[in-house]
Order: sequence, then C-alpha cells, then structure tokens
Amino acid sequence: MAKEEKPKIKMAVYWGAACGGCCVSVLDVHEKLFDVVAAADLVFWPIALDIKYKDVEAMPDGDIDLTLYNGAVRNSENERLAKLLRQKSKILVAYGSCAHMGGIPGLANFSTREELFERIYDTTESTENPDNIRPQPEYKVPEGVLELPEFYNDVRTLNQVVDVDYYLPGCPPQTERLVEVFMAIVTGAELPSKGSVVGALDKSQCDECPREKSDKKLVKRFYRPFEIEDDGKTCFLEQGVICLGPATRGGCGVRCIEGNAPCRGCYGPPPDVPDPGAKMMSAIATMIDENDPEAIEKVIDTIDDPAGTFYRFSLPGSILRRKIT
Amino acid sequence: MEEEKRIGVYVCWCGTNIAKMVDVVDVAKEIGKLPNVVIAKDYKYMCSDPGQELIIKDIKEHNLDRVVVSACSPRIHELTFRKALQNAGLNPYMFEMANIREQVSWVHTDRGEATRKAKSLVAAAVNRITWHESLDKRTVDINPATMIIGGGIAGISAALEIGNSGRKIFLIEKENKLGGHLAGVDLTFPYMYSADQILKPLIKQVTNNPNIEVFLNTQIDEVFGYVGNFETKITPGDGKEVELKFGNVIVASGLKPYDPGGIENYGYGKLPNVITSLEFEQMLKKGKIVTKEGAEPKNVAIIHCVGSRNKDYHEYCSRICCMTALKFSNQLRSALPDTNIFECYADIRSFGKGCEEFYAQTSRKDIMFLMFDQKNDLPRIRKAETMDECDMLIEFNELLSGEDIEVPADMVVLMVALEAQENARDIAHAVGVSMCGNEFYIERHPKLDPVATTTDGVYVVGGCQSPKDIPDSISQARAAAARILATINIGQVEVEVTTAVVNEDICCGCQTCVNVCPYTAISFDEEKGVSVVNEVLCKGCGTCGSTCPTGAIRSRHFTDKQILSQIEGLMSTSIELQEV
Amino acid sequence: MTGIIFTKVDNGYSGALDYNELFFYAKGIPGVGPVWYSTDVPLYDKQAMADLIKEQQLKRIVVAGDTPGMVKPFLTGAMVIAGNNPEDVVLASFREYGATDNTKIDRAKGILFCIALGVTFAEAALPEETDVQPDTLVIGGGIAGIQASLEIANGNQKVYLVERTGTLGGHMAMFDKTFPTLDCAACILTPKMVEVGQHPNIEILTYSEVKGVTGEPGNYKVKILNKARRVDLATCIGCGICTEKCPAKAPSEFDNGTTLRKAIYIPFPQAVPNKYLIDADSCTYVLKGKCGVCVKVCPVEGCIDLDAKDQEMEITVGNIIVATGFKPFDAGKIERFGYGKYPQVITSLELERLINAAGPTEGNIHFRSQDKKGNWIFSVESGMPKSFAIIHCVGSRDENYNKYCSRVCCMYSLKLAHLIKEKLEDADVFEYYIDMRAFGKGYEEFYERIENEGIHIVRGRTAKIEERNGRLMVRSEDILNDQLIEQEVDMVVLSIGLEPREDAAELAEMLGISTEEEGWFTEANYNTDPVNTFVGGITIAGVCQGPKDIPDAVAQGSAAAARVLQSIVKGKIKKSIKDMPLEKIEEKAKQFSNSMEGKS
Amino acid sequence: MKEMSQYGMGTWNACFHCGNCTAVCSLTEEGILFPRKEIRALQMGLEDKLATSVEPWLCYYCGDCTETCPRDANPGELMMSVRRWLTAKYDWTGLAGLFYKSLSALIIAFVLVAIGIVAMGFVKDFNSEAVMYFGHILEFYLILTVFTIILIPNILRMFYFTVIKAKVNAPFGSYIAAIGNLITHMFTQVKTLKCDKQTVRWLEHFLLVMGYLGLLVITVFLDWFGTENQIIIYMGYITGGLVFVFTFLLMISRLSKARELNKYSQPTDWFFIIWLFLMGFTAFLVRLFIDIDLLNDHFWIYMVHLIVVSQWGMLLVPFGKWTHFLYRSFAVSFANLKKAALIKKLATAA
Amino acid sequence: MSYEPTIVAFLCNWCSYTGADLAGTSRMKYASNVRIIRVMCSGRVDPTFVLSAFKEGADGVLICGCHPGDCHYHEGNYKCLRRYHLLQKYFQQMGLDKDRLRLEWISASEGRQFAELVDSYTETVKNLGPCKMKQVIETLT
Repeated sequence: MAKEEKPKIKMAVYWGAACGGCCVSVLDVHEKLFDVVAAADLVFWPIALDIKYKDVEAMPDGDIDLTLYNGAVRNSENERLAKLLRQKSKILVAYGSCAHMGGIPGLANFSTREELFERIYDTTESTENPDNIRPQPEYKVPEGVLELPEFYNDVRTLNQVVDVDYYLPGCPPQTERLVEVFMAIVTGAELPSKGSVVGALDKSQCDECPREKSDKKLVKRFYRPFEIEDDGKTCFLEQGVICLGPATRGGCGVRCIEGNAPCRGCYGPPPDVPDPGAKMMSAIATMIDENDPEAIEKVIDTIDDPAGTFYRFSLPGSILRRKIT
Repeated sequence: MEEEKRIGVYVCWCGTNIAKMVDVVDVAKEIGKLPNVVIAKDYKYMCSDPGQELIIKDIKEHNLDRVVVSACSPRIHELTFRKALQNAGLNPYMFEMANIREQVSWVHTDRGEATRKAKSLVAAAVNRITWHESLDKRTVDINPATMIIGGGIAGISAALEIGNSGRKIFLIEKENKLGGHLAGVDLTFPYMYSADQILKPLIKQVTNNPNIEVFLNTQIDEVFGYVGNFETKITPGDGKEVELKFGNVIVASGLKPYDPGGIENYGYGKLPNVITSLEFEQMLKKGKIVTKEGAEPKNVAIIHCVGSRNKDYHEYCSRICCMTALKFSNQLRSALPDTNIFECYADIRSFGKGCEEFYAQTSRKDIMFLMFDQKNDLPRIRKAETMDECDMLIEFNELLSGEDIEVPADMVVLMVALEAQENARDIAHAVGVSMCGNEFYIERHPKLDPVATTTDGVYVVGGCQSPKDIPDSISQARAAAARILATINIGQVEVEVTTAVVNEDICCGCQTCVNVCPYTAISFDEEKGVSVVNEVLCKGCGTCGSTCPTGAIRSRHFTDKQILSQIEGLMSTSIELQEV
Repeated sequence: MTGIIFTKVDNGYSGALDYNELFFYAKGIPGVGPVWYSTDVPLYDKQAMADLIKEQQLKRIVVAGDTPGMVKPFLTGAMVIAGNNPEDVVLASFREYGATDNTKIDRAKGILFCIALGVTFAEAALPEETDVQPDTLVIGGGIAGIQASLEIANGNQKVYLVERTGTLGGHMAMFDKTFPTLDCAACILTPKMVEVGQHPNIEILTYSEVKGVTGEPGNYKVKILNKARRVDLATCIGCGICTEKCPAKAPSEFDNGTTLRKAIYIPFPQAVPNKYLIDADSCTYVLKGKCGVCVKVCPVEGCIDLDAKDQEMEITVGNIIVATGFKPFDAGKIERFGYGKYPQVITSLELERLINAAGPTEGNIHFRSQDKKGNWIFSVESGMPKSFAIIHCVGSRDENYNKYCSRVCCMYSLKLAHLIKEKLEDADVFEYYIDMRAFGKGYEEFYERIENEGIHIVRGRTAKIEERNGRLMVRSEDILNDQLIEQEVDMVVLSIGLEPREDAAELAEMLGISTEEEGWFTEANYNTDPVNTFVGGITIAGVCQGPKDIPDAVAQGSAAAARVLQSIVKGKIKKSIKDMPLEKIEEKAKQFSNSMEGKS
Repeated sequence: MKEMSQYGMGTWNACFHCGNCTAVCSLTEEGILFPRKEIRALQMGLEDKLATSVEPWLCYYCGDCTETCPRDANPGELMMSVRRWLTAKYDWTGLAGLFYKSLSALIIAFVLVAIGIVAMGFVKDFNSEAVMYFGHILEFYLILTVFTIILIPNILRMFYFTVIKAKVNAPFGSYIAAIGNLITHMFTQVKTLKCDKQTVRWLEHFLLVMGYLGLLVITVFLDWFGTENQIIIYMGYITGGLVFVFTFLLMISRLSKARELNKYSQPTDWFFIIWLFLMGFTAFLVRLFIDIDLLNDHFWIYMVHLIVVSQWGMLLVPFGKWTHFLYRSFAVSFANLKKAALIKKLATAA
Repeated sequence: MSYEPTIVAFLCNWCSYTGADLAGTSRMKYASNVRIIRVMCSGRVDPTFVLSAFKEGADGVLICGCHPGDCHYHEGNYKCLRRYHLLQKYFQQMGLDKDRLRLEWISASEGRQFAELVDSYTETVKNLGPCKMKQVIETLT
C-alpha cells in the first residue's frame, strides 16, 4: 500500500520510576514497529538509544512532537527529566499506570523515605551495613564530586510535577491502544481535549467482563483470590472477592479477569471519578450484608489491607496521596 | 468553555437574630469579591415581602441566574425563596441557602468567629451553586381507575368509597364470592350486630354500582408500570384473559386462619370435639351447637392465643381473638343457658371501643376465666375416662390460683391465630410491596403512613398488613381511598425532581446499585447492559450515587461536583480568614 | 309470618327508649304477626320456644332491642328445632344506628320497620344528595387533624384547620419516642406540621375555637373565635427577644406543667406557626395594666399589640371533620396514688416530657423539686431517681373512674420502661399491669423485648402508694408469683388513661352529633362506618371517637378525608340520616321490599 | 358459687383478678393474702381450699377493697359471706348453715325459744322470784352447755380444718405464743387498728365488747338483778347502757349505710345487732324497774328480757354472728402458726 | 498554643439537620468549629467527600444520620455505617487518627445531643492537633 508522504514526527520515550514494562510494551508492537519507525523519528529513548540528556537539552523547545513518559516521579532525576521533556515536547503523554496515578512504585507512599532507607539499607535480611551508610546526593571523592539523584520522600504522578496532555493508562498499556493513539497523532486526526485519558474506554471493566453478573452483591465475608474456589463464571464481587473492575476503565481487554484473577485497577478510574479507591471502598462497604457495628467490623476484618487493595495503582494520584506521620 | 455564571448573594439580618452575632455587612462585602458573584447585599428581613421583592428585582435588573440567600434554616424558608425565583422567571433549583441563623448566630457567642463561619458557609453555597442546574418538576398523569385485590370487608369498603365518587374500580377476588371472612361470621363484637345484615347490603351496593367491576375466582400474577399507570393481565374464572389499566392499587388480600394441627398439645385433628373458632362460628350461624356425637355440650372450653404469642408458632398477637372468644361465651350463654363455659386465656385484650365493657359484662355471666402460661406452658387436652363424665380434660397450671387443674370439656374451641395468606408472597412480588418476617405487608411508615407503601400508588389495607377488626380494617380501607381520591382529583401526581440519574455512557452494568435502592427504583436493562433509574419511584436519597463505583449515577441537586465544591468553598475561605 | 320479640336484656347499655310505644308501633307493621317482650316468651327453654314458633307459624323472627344480638343464638337454635332457616332470625338493633334514647324513637321505629320488611336500615335510610361547598373545616390540629387536612389539601381542596392552642401538634408533639418502633415523635411529626404550615391549600387558624355552626350538610356556616394572640402572626419573626425579657411566668402547657414558661412564649421550638403568643392569664400587662416590656424590646414595630381583642370570623364549608382528641385522666382523682401529694409520683405524660431531649431536663430524669418561688418543677439541679414503678390502667378499666380501656397505656408504659432503662442503665423498673394489651403490629414483639431488658413486669394492680423511708412504697399483689410486694422506689409513674375533652359535649351539641355515655363521639355505625356521623358532612377522626394509638388515629384521619374527598369529587353530599323523616324511611323500605319480592 | 350466694350478695364473677383488693388491704402481709385468693377459690369451686383457710377471719371488713374494686366485684362482702359459710362449716350441728340459708328456719327457732320461755313462765305461774331464779340458772347453764357442746367442738373443728387439714407445720414454740395473742385479740381485736381510718370503729367495737362482756359477768356471775351491792348495780347500768347505746348507734349507721362495710347486711346481721340492743336495753330496764320498784307490776319486761337472752344464748351465740368473735380471735393465733410455719419453711429452704 | 480546628459535618436532612436546627432554635451554644453540609441521607455521604474534606484542610469530619431503624429512606444510614467502618480502617493505614472521622446518630429532637456532640468532638479534635493532610499534600516532594 502506498502511503502518502508525510514528514516524520519526532518522538521520545522516557522512563521515570518504572519497572521497564512500559518500554517493553512499546517494543511489543512487534512488526508494527516498522510502521512506527516509518512515521516517527525516535529522538530520545534511553532504554534503546544512546542519546544523552544534554542532547535533549540542546533541542529547541517544543521540538519533540510526542513524548511518552512512563514511570512515576520518585527522585530529582525523574523530576528534572519530566520538566525537561515537558519543555521540549508538544505533546506529553503520561504513559502507563505509574505516570498516570503513581502505580506500584506509588505504594511507597505508605512509607517515608527514612523508613524505606532503613528497610533497604539496614533491615533487609541480606544487608550488612554496619556503618549505616545511606545514599548521598553528593559525595566528595578525591576525583571530584560524585552525584546521585536525590531520593524524594514521596512518589508523585507525572501531572503532579508537570502539565500533562494525555494519559494512556495501564500496567502496562495495551500495545494495540498505543498504536491506535500513535496512529491518530501521526495521521493528524482530531485530538481529544487536553487532559483526556486516551487508549482506554469510558466504560469500566464490567462492560467487557464475560462473567455473569447479577444484583445479588451481598457479602458476609471477603476472600482473597486463593481462599476460594473460583467457579470461573460468577462475578468476583458476588463471590466475595474484591475486584476493582467497576471502578476501573476498560480497554485492557479484561486481561486479568480472563486469567481468572480479579481486576486490580491499573487502568485507572472512569471519567468523573476523582478517586477510584474511595468509590470502590464505598461500593464494597455497601455490599456488606450486616447492620450491626460489630458484625460489620468482622466482615471488614476479612479485608487484609484496604488501602493497598483499593489503591494498588493509584495511591499518589488519589485524594490523600500518601500516608502522613 | 463554561458559560458565564451570574450569582446574586443576599445576607439576611433577621432583625437582630443574625445581625447581632454576625457582621452581615462584612459578609456581604467579602462574598461580593468571589468569582461569579455579581451582587452581594444585606437586608433586614429577606423572607419578608420587600426582601423577596428585592431578589426578584435584582434577578431582572442584573440578569442573575443563580441566587444564594444566607439566612435561616432551609427547612423553614427554602420553599419561600424558591417560589420567589420562580416568580422572577428563574428555575427554583438555581437557589441555595446558607444557614447562618440556626447554625451560626443562635449557637455561637463570639462575633468574630461567627462572622468568619458565616463567610465560609456563604462561600460554600456560592461554590456549590456554580454547579446547580435547572430541574423541572415532573408530573405523571393518573389513570382514574383503581384495582383492589381482595373482596373482603376492607376491599369492599375501599371499592365503595372510591366507586361512589364515580371512579372505576376493578375488584379482584380469588374466591367465588365476595365477603371474605366476615361472610362466615354470625355476630360481631362487642355489640352483637349481625354480620350478615352488615355484609349483604354492602355486597349488594358493590354489585349494583356500575363503576365497580368484580372479578371472582381471579388471581393476580404480575403488575407492570408505576404510579398512575399500572397494568396487568388477569384470567377470571371464565378463562378469558382481560387486560386492566389503572392508576392505583389497593391490596386488601386479608388473612387466613392458622392451622392448629401443628400444636400437639391441643390434639386438633385427633380429638373430634376440638374445633377451630371458624368451625364454631359456622355452628353458631347454623344454630346448632353440638358435639360430633350430636349432643349439646355440657362443658365448653375456649382456648385463646392458639398459634399466637408464642415463639414456636407466631410471636405476634392476632388482635381479634380475645374479643371473638368473649363473644362466643355470650353466644353460648344464650344458646345453651346451662352449659359450663371456660375461657382459658393468657391476657384479655379487650381494647376497642365498648370492648372492656363487653368483657366486664361477659364476666358476670357465670363464665369461668382461667389463665394459663401462653409462652412456656400450654394446656394439654386429653380424652377423658368414662368416670369423668365429660369428653375431654384440659390440664394446665392455672396462674391466678396457682393450682394445677383439669378442666372438663365436651367441646373445645381453639381461637386460632390469623396469618398471612398463602399467596401473600406472590402478591407482594406482583405489586412490589415488601413483607416483614411474618409475611405481613410493610406500610411506608408504621405510624404516619399506615396504608401507603414504599411503592407509590400501591396501598395495603386491612388484615394483609396485620390482623385487625372490622372498624380498623374499614378505617384503613378508607384511608387508602382518601389518598387515591386526592390523586384522582388532581389527575396528576408530582414526582421527585431531585432523583438519581444514570449516565448510560459510563455505567458498566455491575449492578451494585440495584439492591441499594429501598424503593426498587433501579433496575437493570439487560439489553443495554446498564442500570436504569425509574424516576417516578426514586425518592432522591442519593445512596445509589455514593455507591456507584463508576461514577455513573448522579444524584440530582446533590451531585458529587456540587458537594465537593461546597466542601472546597467551606474550607478555603475558612483557612484564608483564619490567617487574617 | 314474622314475629317480633323485644329484648329487655339489661346490658348496662341502658337506653331510655319508650319500649311500650315501639311495641304498639311494631304491631302495626305490615306482615308482622305476634309481638312479644322477651319476658313473655320462654327464653330459657328452646324446645318450648320452638313449639311456640310452630304454633304461631312463624317463619321469621325479628329480635329488637338495644343489643338484641345477645339472645339471637338462643332463638336461632329454637328456629332450627322448629324446622326453620337459622338465617331468619334477624336483628333490629337500635344501638347499631344510634337510636339510643327516646329523642330518636322515630329512628328506632324506622329500624324496626325496615328489618321487619327484610330491608336494612342503611339502605332505606339513605338520605338525598345535595350540592356541596368545596371547602372543609378540620377541628383539631393534632395528628388526626393534620393527617385529614393534608389528605384533603393534597387533593387540591381548601382546608381550614382550627386549633385551640397556639400550635399544631397536639399530644403527639409532647411525646419523646413512639412505640413500638421507638422513632422519635418530633422527627416524624414536625415535618408533617411544617408541610401543613406551608401548604397553599391549608389555612391554619391556631388559638381559635369553633363557636357556632349553622346551615346544613354541604353548606355549613361556621363561626370561629380567633382568640387574641396579641402577637401579629404576619410580622412576628420569631426572634424570641420578647420571651427573654418577659417578667411573668406560668406552668408550660406543652411541657405538661413540668416547667415554667413566660407569659409571652412559643409553645415549643418546632411549633407551627413558629410565632409567639401571649397568655392573657399570666401576662402582667393584661392582669395589672402595666408592663409592656415585650412591646419595648420587640424589633418589629406594631407586632405586639397588648390590647388586641378576640375576633370572630365566619367561614362557609361543605364538610367538617372533628378531630379534637382527648384530655389525659386527672391522676389526682385517685387519692390512694398520692398524685399531688407526693412530688415523686408523676404522670406518664410528665415523664414523657422529662425523657424528651427538648424537655425541661434535657432528656434526663430528675426529681421534681421546688424552685425558689416554691413552684414544683423538674430541673436538672435535683437528683436522679434510681428506681421506678410504672402503674398501668390509672383511671382506666375501673368502674370507679372510666370503665373503658384506654388502649394505649400498656404499650406506652412498656415504651417508657425501655426509655428509662436507656437513660439510666442501672435503674430498677417495675411495671404493674392487669392484662398486657400488646395487640398491634410489632407490639407483642416489643413486649417480649422489654421483658428481656431486665424490667420487672408484675401482674397485679397497684393499690396504694405511701411514703416510706423517704421513698415511695408501692403496694401490689404479684399474682403470678403469689406474693405481696411492697416495693420501695424513688419515682412512681402513673400511666394515665384518656378521657373525652371537657368541651366534647358542647361541640357535639353544636354540630348535632351524638356522644357515647363516656363522652366519645358516636360513629354512624360501629362496624361499617367508623368515621361518619348521623349528620351529613360531619365526620369524626382520631381519639375523639374513642382511644386509639397513632397509626389508628392517622388511618381514621385519612378515612375521614376519604368521605370528604368523595363528596367533592362527586360534587354531591348526602344529607343527614338523623333528619330522615320516618314516613320517608317507611316508604323507601316498602319500595325495596317490593322490588325484592318482585325479583324472587 | 351458687351456694355461696346464699350467704351473701355476690358479684364476684366480675372479678378480673387485678389483685387490687389484696394490695389495698392493710391486714395482708407476706404469706397471708386475701381476699383475691378467696375469690379465686370460690370462683373455681375449690371448697377445700376455702374451708382450710384462716384468712377470712383476719378480715375486719373495713370495706377498702370493695370501695376500690375496679370491677365492683365486692370482695369485702365475699369475705363476710365466706365467714358465714365457714361458721356453718365449723358447726357440727349444721344449724348454723340452716339459719344462714333459711330465714324462716331462723324465725321458727326464735319463736320456739320464745314459746319455751313463756311456757316455763306459765309453769312457774309467772312468779317473779321463781322465774328470775330459773332465769339465772338457765343463763348459767346455757353458757356452759353452749361452750362445751357447741363452741369448743366447733373451735376444735376449726383447728382441724385450718391447721391440721391445711398441713400447717409450725414449730412448737409458736403454739405457746399463739395462745398469748389469742387472749389479747379476743378482747381487744387490736388488729382492726391496722386498718386505715378505723380508730373510731375500733373504739366503738371495743367499748361494745367490753360492755357486753361486763354485762355478761355482772348478770350471770354477779347476779345483777339479785344483788344489793351498789357498785355492781352501777357497773350493771354502765355496761348495759354501753351495750344498747352502741348497738343503737350501729343500727343507725347500718340504716344510713354510711360506711362501705354496711352496704350489704344479711338478716342474721340484723338479728345480731337488734338482739344485742334488746339484751342491753331490757336488762337495763329490768334493773331500773327493780330499783324504782315497778318490776312486780311490770313483770313482762323480765319475761321479754329472758326470751331475748335465751334466744341470744341458744341461737345467736352458738350459730350466729357471735361466733365470729371467737373464731376471729383463734384465727389470729392460727394465722400466726401459719406464719411461723412459713418462716420455718423458708428457713429450711434457705 | 491553642489552635482552632475546622470540622466538616455531613448531616442528613431529616433527622440530624433538623436536630441541629433544634439546637439553634433552642439557643444552645456550641463550638463554632463545625461547618455543616446538608445531604438528604447519610447514605449519600461518599467517602470521596470525606477524603476531600481532609484534602481541603479539615481537621475532623463528622457524619450524622438518623438512628438505626429511623432512616427516612429505610436503610441509608446502615450503608453509611458500613462505609464508616471501612474508612476507619483505611484511615489507620493512611496515618490518620480514627477520631478524625466520627459517625453519630442524631434524631430531630436531639438538639442538645447535637450541641454536646459538637463540643465534645471539637475538644477531641483539638487534642489531636492540626491535621497535616492538606499541608502534606500541598508540599509533596
């Protein structure tokens, strides 16, 4: 098929506090990578290309057409790059759950930096650190000063640091969705309004979920997935298993549920929901089939870690953002 | 982008009630600086006619589209001001009230603090009203016909009450004749009127009334629709299906007697001369009180509370048995002047008009009242020996004397409890009323709304709601008739405007909301895969809105946005002002 | 042939009908054979009676009297022995249609005539219809009156609601919680009051009384006295400064005398209308001609007019609903209980106010004590009792006071016991009852619950209360445990019964409706017409017809409204049964009788 | 029940067992509950229970129970009727029952006695001295006979019914104590004082009893009509006067039915009072006539006195209400036995 | 140093808001720290509202509804109760003292109880000290 010749767009991919899965998801386009390369020049992608920060700094502002920023903002380097890329990019996309809502790294907001350091540099079973050495942003050595990015106390989402144009959720995002979005941009289709979530549906998971659902959502106790024998077809909630599907956008192709695991919420909240964890807590609590305070407590005690369960991917992006001390 | 919003804010002095504790002038001045606020004024009495006039004038002059009044409790004057807005041509829901009297000036003592709080409340109201939207009152046309389920005395009374005003009635009876239990009764307590003479003319009136259509041998399967517009299909005895359309439903399906066979102590079914109160009533009607052997009984024992007031059977009191039993004693005394009559009771509950007096009279008629322990120690009836000169003996511990006694009896009348009809659950399901544990229908409010149900347009009257005597049943039947006549008279019924609404583009069909609704207003549309709120049934409590995990349900006039911005307004101002 | 037997069984419902006159009238009714007094026939020997029936060839017997049903079973038996149909013993009950005294002898004759001809009185004595004025008057602003008013007003019809006191609410507003659900009375009542207050179709006339009624069914002219409130309803802003400054005090009616209120006052915070009023009997200005502090402090010019006079107004209505309620039994009448003598003997209504969070003691139970001026009131300053006796049936079920059962006391006593326990967990509560009348929906279950709450429920009427060791000794027999109990308690609660209001007879006279012996208004038919009267367009609802609990009173309020709405929807109203001339009834009865024969 | 209605006016069926009567009574105490239990026993026909109960005797008929009865069931009158029935029950001759139930039997007996006395007078030629001597002896023996043949056996029967048959198991010591309070109660009936507002009535009753006993002693043992001893003569006047004045007052109050207890009086009650009055009055007149020397001319007055005394002694004392005086006093003792038994029972139970 | 906490209160329209009005009409005095938001039913109180209040700087949140069994809408208050308990557990994990959130039943006649509740709860929150949530959120690094 002959393609209209269009100037290639400039594209960057960066990872902040991330696991790398998002970058892999970009690679997962497989043979479509050729289409991508045909349409775009990758001007920055630390995981794949040897382009230095200073090269980016040298670019004129707004030179990059599209930047996919994945990962949360955990340290000064993340923050610096987020700001830098914002400056250099026309469109900045928060790519993946971490950039979107904090993601799994965001769970660190249940702890302070000190607690994290203590765990990592002291109390882990395999650590020997009798001198209580901690990473320092600057360390003088005879050769000069060694620098390390500063590890922040909090994990932040991308939009808590810079202005974000679009959000492409998922842990990682579905590759097809990425391609769709990418194609929309390169073909110059009309883009959605700024701040939109792209590459996901407005409707929640349940809309796509193949499991049988009814209105009988009354729960006498909650189970973790391994505690019950899943019948493979009934709605998880009706079986007492907490599934964040109703408060999570569709678009992932119900991957977890197809694998008989309840949804954990990586695709983030549907429109108009500022805090999916709060909505889900509300819905889940309403399902408790008890009216007596003590009985209610008992049911709730079967939810091991509510904050971790309801905010697995969204703690930094939630209303309260982090634990306070 | 967002359209411009033009808010007018009015701060009331309420004489000195507010002004004494709140610097109303300052409040108005500060609030006037907020975005979207076009004017902010203070006035002595906002609720007074000149106060309302002021608002109306400003709306027109300044082209206001939203109004905030900061004065007393909205419970007192919200309606007043909404009307004023309406008069000025604004939608009444473009109004918000900040309560700075009941919740500020009357309860606080520091003027500075009170003023600060007042500001934050008004700021919150201004924030909130930014998100208000016009809501239109909705009405539903009422079909003037009424369906009544049950042709007993309650159903008949309701039918006549409405039918006599010239409105259509469909009276559905499952048996082959009207009259219900009253048709089997000889005399009524406490004045011993003839039940026949009461009932027959009423039935005649029903059958002669051209507005009342009676369907005998008919059951109700399913009723569709909502208040004002119900419909159902019935198949009367002749087998031809009929479709009925009606605006209201009265359920008067009555009760059925308890089967005492389940109480071993009483030997009903085994001892031939142990009979139920209904069987005895038949004897009275026929004028022949005889044992199975054909002789007039020398000793008759009447046992109260059979199946009532006992955890093993029904815990509730059946309300009419005491009086019926006393009536039986009187009838027996008349029919068989020399017979020994024993009333075995637990408490005599002769509470109605003329009833205690009836009890007093009865007790003077040489009738032996014996008390037993209904909750723990029921009497036991056994066949007597030949030497006992009676058919049966009833053993129990008599509580008033403390003696263990044996009461001779040739006939034992069991005052059986009244319980829900067998098809009570089906009817409940068909018309959408709830049942309590005893399968009696639940009224909307046990005190202030004893005949309406949580389903608008559906009423429950008479025994099906709990056991009752004739006058109480009739009062209830007429109470339901009143409600229906009122709605028919208006022809329309207003439905709640501040209802919940589902955004079908968002709703994912998880159905979490469906059961949350106490009014069954939410149903699941299988085809679209979304929940649907029936706005006629919705009462606007908003519980579904806070339950919906997808944010698809919006509680009109109490939306997330409105409340969240209200919170924001409340807090931002308070903090700013605290720093001052 | 039809025979008539007049019963003179003395039921205690003695009527002063002239039976002799009826006896002779009966003889003249067509188709009637022998007429007897019951004393003339063998009423204790069925066989002899049967023989007499056969001998006289009677096919039908009419038993006539006040409550002739009392002898019906005997006669039915005799009829069966004589080989006749048991259904042919029919009753001509004078009481059933209100012919209880000789002024209504024509009605009694009518009843006799109809029944003898096999026609029911109700169908023959069906009055003609006439046009009806659409407006309705409701007398009494308690829960029954409120309910009736709302029903009608919601049917888009105008209602005048006349209330004697300064606010709507009636007795229910005084209660704390309501049995058996324990929801608070104010929570459920005040919204209704507000609804009435704001209803465009309801005109509330508080502090007003009905002074005269003329006209006829469908078109009554009612004279209403608006007592001088001395505070202008239109301009009073309810600020309360007047009350603050008013120097005069009197016992609070709303708090049932448990505390004092000022001479200018609002009956209670949620009163409707929420406006002040001046009690002329305690106002210094009215009594002594000088004071006027309230006028000086009132922020609204001209709002208070201390010299205001009572005014009269006249309205025209088509229907009148009477919902005047009751008055509580005066516990002082029973000397043995020492009410009025021992300060800690209180009435149930007083306790109701004490327990109410908005009451004089903010919802806590305190002893009655004397304030500085010597008034006996309840205040938070005095101590709290630890043990209570609740005595049922005070003034009820008693030949010496009221014979009838007041229907609500058992349940409210159980409720009070529960509420005491709720307030004072360690309190000992003793209930003394005769029969526990827990008959309504959920009532028995409530009783069961209370029994399990550690409340001592004793079957035995308390006979006397005496002071002993500075406490109150309550003497009762515990019948079920064969004991005599001399229980010493700190406080005794008398569960007082309900009585007709003092002015019930006067009102009945004005409206032309009948009352029972005790003074309750009489309904048109005990069974089938519980809210109508013999006067067209006048219905009765709530406790004024006889004691009842809230749901029953509410149901009656609505039921009364039904008849009003029916007439308005139809545009026609039935005239009074009471005014039906005998000839007319006879004529109608003959017509019906003939048409029936024609059919059969 | 039907039988009982012959001993008094009963509406006891109306009783709905509220327990008011028992609780209002000032004489009830733990273990001694009446009159509701008596009503119940009666309603249910528990004759044995009634016959063995001592409680009816403990009632002094103050009338509180009847006055306050919510059902107008008249428990006070029931207690009175039960006492009459018990009197008949204790009486081995059966005459007491006959007289209660049949007014004509009573009148016939009265007439027979009167005829007997007149006949005796006739035999003695109406010689005043002979007749008076005979009268004196008669009185003496009458008392002796009535006591030994009728009253003592009857009291033993009462003891049998109320203590032995009722299986009262009292400790021995309490028997001795019981005798003590028997004496006090017999003369003072001090228990009445426990009744509310009964002081006046008790005083009346006490003076009457004192007058009656005094008159008895003075006429029978001190030979009032024969003596010259001025003290005895004056004492006689006083006691005689006491008797007829107070009986007269009693009669007036009965007629005016002022007090609750007097609302329902049986014929035997009237005989009792009238004869007591007559006895005092005629005795008074006889001595007066002796003192003013009129007796010989008006000897009939003595005859009348003798007839009255004989009827009193032969009929009213052994078979009439007089016995209440005796039974009641014993009842107090027996009741104490019961109480002692109860305490013992409770003690052993504990 | 004394600080004045800010408390956001959510009151149901039928019982608690009326009860608060009654406290007003009865001129009962209570701490001015409370700011009332009216909802139709305590069942309308979304956890989002509660969290937002803290985000906006509230030091405590009070929810009041009808007593159990008295709910104008039958069971809304039970729904609220269930959410309250779950929120409490969440709060503990978020380092918020459980006393920062309080649920109480106030009937329409309990004006006095409402006033007392406000006073005692204000005292409780005062003792907890200022809630750092807003500050923390605004200064995340």
